[in-house]
Amino acid sequence: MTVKVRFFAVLKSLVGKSELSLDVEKGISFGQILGKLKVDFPALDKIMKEGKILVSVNQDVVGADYLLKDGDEIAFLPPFAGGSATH
Amino acid sequence: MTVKVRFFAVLKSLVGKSELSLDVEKGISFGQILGKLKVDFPALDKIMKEGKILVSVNQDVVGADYLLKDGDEIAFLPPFAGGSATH
Amino acid sequence: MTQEFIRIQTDDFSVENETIKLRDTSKRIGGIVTFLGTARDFSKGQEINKMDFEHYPGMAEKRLGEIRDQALKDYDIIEVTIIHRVGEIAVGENIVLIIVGAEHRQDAFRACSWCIDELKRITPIWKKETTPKGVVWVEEHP
Amino acid sequence: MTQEFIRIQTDDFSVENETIKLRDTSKRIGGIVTFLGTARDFSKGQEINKMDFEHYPGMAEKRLGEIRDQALKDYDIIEVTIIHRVGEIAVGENIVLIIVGAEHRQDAFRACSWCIDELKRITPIWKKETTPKGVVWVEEHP
Repeated sequence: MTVKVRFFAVLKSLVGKSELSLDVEKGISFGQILGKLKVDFPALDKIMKEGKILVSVNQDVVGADYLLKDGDEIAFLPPFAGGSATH
Repeated sequence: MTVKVRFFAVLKSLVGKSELSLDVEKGISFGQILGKLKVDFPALDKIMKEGKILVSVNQDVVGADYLLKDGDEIAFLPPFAGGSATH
Repeated sequence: MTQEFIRIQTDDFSVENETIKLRDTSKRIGGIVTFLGTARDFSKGQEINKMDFEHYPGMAEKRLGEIRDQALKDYDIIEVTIIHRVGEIAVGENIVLIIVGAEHRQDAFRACSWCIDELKRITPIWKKETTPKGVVWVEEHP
Repeated sequence: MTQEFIRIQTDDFSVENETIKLRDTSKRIGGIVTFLGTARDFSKGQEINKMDFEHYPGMAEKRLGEIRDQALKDYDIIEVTIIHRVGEIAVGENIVLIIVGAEHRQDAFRACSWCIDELKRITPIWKKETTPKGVVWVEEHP
């Protein structure tokens, strides 16, 4: 089955692409695919160790044991900065 | 000398006029003229006893011993209600 | 300068124009907080047909100017606009506009809220409401 | 309904039109509090030439809708508009608009302030700043 992976903002240039399609075996968990992506993209592994990246599945937060379905969309989201220049 | 007296909002109808010119002797104090106006206008005396009327001289707050000058403007101001319908 | 940002007028105001005018006074402005007061169709359970605002000319403008000056002194903000309409105002129409521009939004929120509280407290403006039962001068408690 | 009051768009918005649209949803609205975020010309001491905002389409709109729903539930308010621009934004231009209409102003102030805090916290929108020294993705801390 195929899942889509998206990278936003600074991650696009760190990883070198904004999205990719991944062929994975049925029954793979969110935790497993995260591990796989960290191996494929060491820059991703490094920035995630700094602990500021949120990873969503189908635009929601899921646990590591979530079992992926065909067509699921995983997204790597750096810290948000919407809402103007003020802080 | 002459001083001007102004009435605003609900006071206009209570007193029956919005302004009047008063000929007074030189050296009269704000407190004395207030006493005189309360005699002339019993409705004013009554509403002021309820304690909600502000009286300004030349658009400022003055003490009872303030000595009036020719051309001074005394104004009777009921409770304010600017700033929309919200509270 | 003050004249432009402090006004009492019978005409309606444009929220857009006033906001842009304030925004363009400084490129440092990052947050603008606005309070717009509008005429509601009921008050204390009474249906309202229209409102009439009266002010003490000169004194009312002076008070609004004092509020603007005090806000600029007490809060970390860049500019303040205060406009109050007087005369007859129909239900749904604009009554008062306060705009505060600041670098940071918290100061703008605090200052704007303070300005409308202070306007109600010290500005000689009065409101007459016309309801199906008659005409009444309103006493509002902030 | 929600669609009309929650938007992410590249075009600028009209503060006036959005305010009137919200005001006219209910004659019970007596106080409208607006937050307008605009592009400043410096940030952390750095001069800025332009900003680019990127969002996660679908998820960002969903989050704004959730913020609106939560505000309508938690505060005594009548309507909420949230609009955020994306794409290239020049210094001085509008970025984000939040409008809250309520019967009473205190609730409108509180809800509006909460909405912009929450927007910054949970909405997947990112900002790239172009300065004379280069391009940088900004991390802002609410």
